[in-house]
Amino acid sequence: MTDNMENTSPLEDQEKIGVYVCHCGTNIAGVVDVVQVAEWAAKQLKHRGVVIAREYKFMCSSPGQDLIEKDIKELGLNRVIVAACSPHLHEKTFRTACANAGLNPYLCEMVSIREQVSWVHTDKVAATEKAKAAISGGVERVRHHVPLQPIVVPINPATLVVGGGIAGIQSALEIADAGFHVYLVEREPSIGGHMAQFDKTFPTLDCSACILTPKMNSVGTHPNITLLTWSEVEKVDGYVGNFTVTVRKKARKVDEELCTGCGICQEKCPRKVIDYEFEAGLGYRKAIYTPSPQAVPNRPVLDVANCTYYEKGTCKACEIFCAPKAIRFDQQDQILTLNVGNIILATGYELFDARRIPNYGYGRLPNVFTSLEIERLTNAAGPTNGNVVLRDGKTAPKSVGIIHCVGSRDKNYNNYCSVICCMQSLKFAHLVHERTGATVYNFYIDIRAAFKDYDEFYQRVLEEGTMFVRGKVAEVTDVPRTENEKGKLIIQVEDTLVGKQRRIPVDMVILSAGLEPRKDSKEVAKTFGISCSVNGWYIEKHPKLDPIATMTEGIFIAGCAQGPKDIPASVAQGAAAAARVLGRIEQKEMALEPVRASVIEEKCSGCRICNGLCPFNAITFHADRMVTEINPALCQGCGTCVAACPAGAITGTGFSNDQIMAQIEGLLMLNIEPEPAAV
Amino acid sequence: MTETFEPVIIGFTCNWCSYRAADLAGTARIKYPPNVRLIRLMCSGRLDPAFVFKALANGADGVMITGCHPGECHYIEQNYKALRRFQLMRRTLEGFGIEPGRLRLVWASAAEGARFASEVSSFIEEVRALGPLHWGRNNNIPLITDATILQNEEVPA
Amino acid sequence: MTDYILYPGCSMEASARAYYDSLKAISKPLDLHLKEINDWNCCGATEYLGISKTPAYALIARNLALASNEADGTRRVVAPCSACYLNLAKADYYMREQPKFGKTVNEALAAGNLSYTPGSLEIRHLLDVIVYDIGLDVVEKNVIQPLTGLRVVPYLGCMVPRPDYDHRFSDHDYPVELDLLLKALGAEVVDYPLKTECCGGHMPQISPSTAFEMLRRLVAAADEREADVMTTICPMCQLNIDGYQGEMNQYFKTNYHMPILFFTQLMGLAFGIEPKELGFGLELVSARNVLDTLGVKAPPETPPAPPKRPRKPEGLPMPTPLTKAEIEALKKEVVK
Amino acid sequence: MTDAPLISSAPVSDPQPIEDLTLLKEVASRTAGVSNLEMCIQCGTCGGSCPSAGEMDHTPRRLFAMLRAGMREEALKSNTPWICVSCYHCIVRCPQNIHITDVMYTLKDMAVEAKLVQNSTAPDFSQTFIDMVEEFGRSFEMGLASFHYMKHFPFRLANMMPMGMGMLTKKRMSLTPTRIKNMKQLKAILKRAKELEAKQ
Repeated sequence: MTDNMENTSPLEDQEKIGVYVCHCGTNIAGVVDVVQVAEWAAKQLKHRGVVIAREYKFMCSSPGQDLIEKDIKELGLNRVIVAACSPHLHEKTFRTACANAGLNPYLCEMVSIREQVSWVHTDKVAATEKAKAAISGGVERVRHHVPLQPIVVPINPATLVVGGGIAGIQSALEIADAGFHVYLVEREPSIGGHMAQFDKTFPTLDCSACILTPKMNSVGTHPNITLLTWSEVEKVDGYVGNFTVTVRKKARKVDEELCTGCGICQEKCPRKVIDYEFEAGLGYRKAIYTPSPQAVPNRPVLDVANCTYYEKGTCKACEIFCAPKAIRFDQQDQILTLNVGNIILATGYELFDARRIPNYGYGRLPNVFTSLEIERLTNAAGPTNGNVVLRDGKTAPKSVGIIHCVGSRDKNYNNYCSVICCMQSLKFAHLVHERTGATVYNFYIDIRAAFKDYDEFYQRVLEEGTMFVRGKVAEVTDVPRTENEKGKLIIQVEDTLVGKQRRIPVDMVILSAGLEPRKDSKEVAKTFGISCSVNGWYIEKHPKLDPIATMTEGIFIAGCAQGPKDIPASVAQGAAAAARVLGRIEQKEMALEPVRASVIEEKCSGCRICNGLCPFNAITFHADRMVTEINPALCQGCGTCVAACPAGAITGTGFSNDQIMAQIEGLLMLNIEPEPAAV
Repeated sequence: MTETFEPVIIGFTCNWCSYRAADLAGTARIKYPPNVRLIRLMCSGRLDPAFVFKALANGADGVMITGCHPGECHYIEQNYKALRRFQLMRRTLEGFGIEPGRLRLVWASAAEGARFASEVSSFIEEVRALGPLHWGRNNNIPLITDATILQNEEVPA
Repeated sequence: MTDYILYPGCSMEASARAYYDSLKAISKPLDLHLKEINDWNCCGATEYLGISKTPAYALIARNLALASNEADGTRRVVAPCSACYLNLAKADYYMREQPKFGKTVNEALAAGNLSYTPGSLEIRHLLDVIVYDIGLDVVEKNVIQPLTGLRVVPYLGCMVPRPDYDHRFSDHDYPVELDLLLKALGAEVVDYPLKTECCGGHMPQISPSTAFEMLRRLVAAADEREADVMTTICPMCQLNIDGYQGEMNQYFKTNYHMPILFFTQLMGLAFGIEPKELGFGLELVSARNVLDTLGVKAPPETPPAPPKRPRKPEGLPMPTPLTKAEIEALKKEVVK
Repeated sequence: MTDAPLISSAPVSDPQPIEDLTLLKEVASRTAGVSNLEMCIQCGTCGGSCPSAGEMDHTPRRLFAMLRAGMREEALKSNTPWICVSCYHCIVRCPQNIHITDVMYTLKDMAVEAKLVQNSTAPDFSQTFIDMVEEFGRSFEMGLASFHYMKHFPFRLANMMPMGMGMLTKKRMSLTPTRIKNMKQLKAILKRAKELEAKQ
């Protein structure tokens, strides 16, 4: 049994442990009797090596850190326990403090008595007891800590940006302008995302295309950007600094080098297809097409599913008329492998499918439109050249009802607020009134016009004489009850400020549909090894202090993929993500947690039980020596093999068997006399 | 016996999901009983069955294993291994004549603070109902710090 | 298997006799075996719930208890009456949702040496059973005299599609089940937006003006769509639209004549069963026109398609409506 | 010099609205299932969906606000629950999954108990219906109808005649009630149920 001691290399001299209990103002001290805890630790854990136990208002403050550093120097501490908040917040802080005092940072262990004790318990006595147990567990664990050196990995200066919406574009440009290479992967034939479909942007009403197109072009022409449109990421291997990414470049059926983007193929293609992607189903495109005249790259894509040639084997109109002979019917998908150091995910959102709310009549009542359809209707480059008309394609509406919160703030659909709908609806109110002079009604639960110049815009729309009815619309129907309702769409709603049900006849209804995560966000998250919230939005590292990084080193998120947000916020987050990546690149290398598994060869029986367990292929078996070896570069430190090894031949640094066994005993207070009244 | 029996629960959490769920429960000030004491692992796959038996043998009345939802494991698929071991351990416990109900496996993503809290509470009540496990303490296993880990013998290979 | 425990409900023996007769008549060809609960009692309709909670649910639960005692082979209970169906389903659901409440109800049942385990029975409505258990294919096979050229309004009323605790129907507002069934019978189904609007329930007894207005909306919309007949799955709806249509006409000085039949009666007709067996003639607003329409042995020319909205080529394209499968898929996504 | 009182002593219907949720919680606890009543965000989906909202003195939404404000008397006086037709539109559309229809049942119950019902037509109808059921175990439409109309709509009888006769001649309404066999059992169950209800 003694050979287990080989798992650890205890310091030559006796452990000298310092215990530091944080008040965190009243956050902890309000529930846990920190003074008592500290005294208890000093007394009861003395025989376990605790030489000093202090409590202090804010351990994370510099005076707090000074306390620890001073004790390390003066009392020669060789182990430190900090009982405070979650290690996910301040582990780094205190490890650095120890390092400053010349102690190996990995000899410092944090015990969470805030998130796991004071914030979740009310019974002060019980909470104090639990805090003691936690500290006792930490003390026993830290006794088995060994000095470790962080694993230093080089950072590949190239970066992958996934998603060519405004957030992704911003990230890509920031990094490329700084002089580093960027691969921008976009699923659609062109970059631009949703913003490219909009007409005006709130609250300034400047033209979306006018401000976006220049950015799109500089992405297309930037020497440091490799633009991969009509492409999707299939696989991500490796780790921060050194990712290997597999990308499928879907067959465009067009030779991008030869093609000049003259557009003759689209002109000549005889096949008209409803354009659900760019025109939101309101307009038509050809079987070979570029989403819009501003498309970047200005190279068409052949829609095989709708192409006459692929159906009947004849036509080839595009090929015949293509001067540079760029059409390639035999072109196949390409698989590319990219090596990058960091990844920014900006995969955006999808619009809530309004057909899911039958009582709003979308898909059944012709003159019910979605917000995206209206964006196209109001857009000068849209199917109606900016004329706001009914489904018949000519009649201008005299009265329009805009319904807020469609599919948002509703437990039957999405329980969250989609953030942009209020402002978007106000924008529509203005545009529709401006274009048609129609009477516009807004049906809202709350007007959420936060942020710079937004409420001023609300004021402006009020001035324009827009009607506001506070109430979530119950139903939109075409069944009249009175003469003046005949031939109209009737919006039935409770005007909650009047306290009466109203039926308001209008010509056109606009559904301000909410934002949803991409249908495949969960799979994408899995591909990149990050996690999604219950709703499907990517989870940031910290909701307030780090809304850009993820729990996976080297993977950052930007734009609506992280949660609904408007254009300014998306741009800001895109730029922020870029800044984070640039910081990494400038460091050239970064230190990783030295949590890795390794095999003690003389104990390995060569049973190979562990061999099949590693999803990162870090485990190899040497038939010649009949032993297994673990490649520290590939090992991610999950510890599954450690747990599986029947010979106990695999050890995991930072989470070794005896560290955890000791912590169990500590938590159960086996190390304390007299025994606690647990049982 | 005390009039109300307060069980001691050892909980193993995954650094990437359930530990953060516990953090979230804290940040959101969601209350649950103080009977559970948590240990952080990098992954539920790290859970060595020896840990569970050790805990139960040393005075814990129940053990809770938590990890990422199937398909959401930070290490791709290691939580499935935890699932397999969990079933194995339940059977082994039964063999020892211990209610398998003293061991619970919970999937909790980093976003599920509330779920984490409610699972803890309900598990505590279940164990409370089962009553104390007179297994620990009376068999005085020496501290491992005295250089004795029994894990190698205990692990069901 | 098509064995069910039947909870008919009071009206089936009185005001909705036509429903019961026609149900019996069609269950033979559909090979539908119904075993009536012995000594069942009234479900309390919508009245008892508003008077006193526990007794109301105890009243309902007695039927559930009796049913599960008699249940041999099948645990499926079918109720043709909407109110009965909802009350049974509701009692079962709330006893499940709130175990404490379930216990209270069982304490009451114990006084009659009865008890019921929530969730142990499957509460179904007749329409649901015919469409999803027996299947439209079987229905179609039995059609001898298709209802060609008959413009029928599918009218479900409230309590079957809503709240629909166990999500048995395709939607709360626009369920497709009855439409599909009528199509299977060869009828020309009217697109009727009010198919799940309220008929007024007990309002004719409480506030006639309210009731008449609600009836008017329904009848007017049906009339406007040139329907020959309305068809319903609920005795209360039938009673209100049939029984009070005269009074409503007097109230509004209108002159509507909109017969309403139970869907089982139309099924029977299509199955070639004698109208008499199906309780024809029991309605107060005569449905003779229905028989006349079908009596005419016109050559089976394709019936005029129901008025579709003209899609003008120069107009903007419409979004395609969701298919039933899509709706189901989306429903699954919804986080309840 | 006049000694007329300076302050009028007109009674106030609800002196001080209680700011805690006593009333709301009472209603919730007396409602079958989990009512979610405290989750109301006052969006008005219920009032908008209601087919009979026109006749209501308060929309359901406003009624819930009154419950929150502790305005017991005014809330229980409201005709809203009695106008509710149990169409369940509000329940399935409510973004907060509030069991509105069942709350309405609870409010009827409480109103009767507190003797605050303004128009007795509805409660009488329910009561008559229930009396029949408690007497025979089945509803008795003929008895119910004649009794109820005599009492509340004597003048409608003329208009009703054709229907009534029709129903009778077509045997859609029987002149004699049906009675279930085991009335003893049902009565016992209901007796126990009422005791249990009283205890709550």
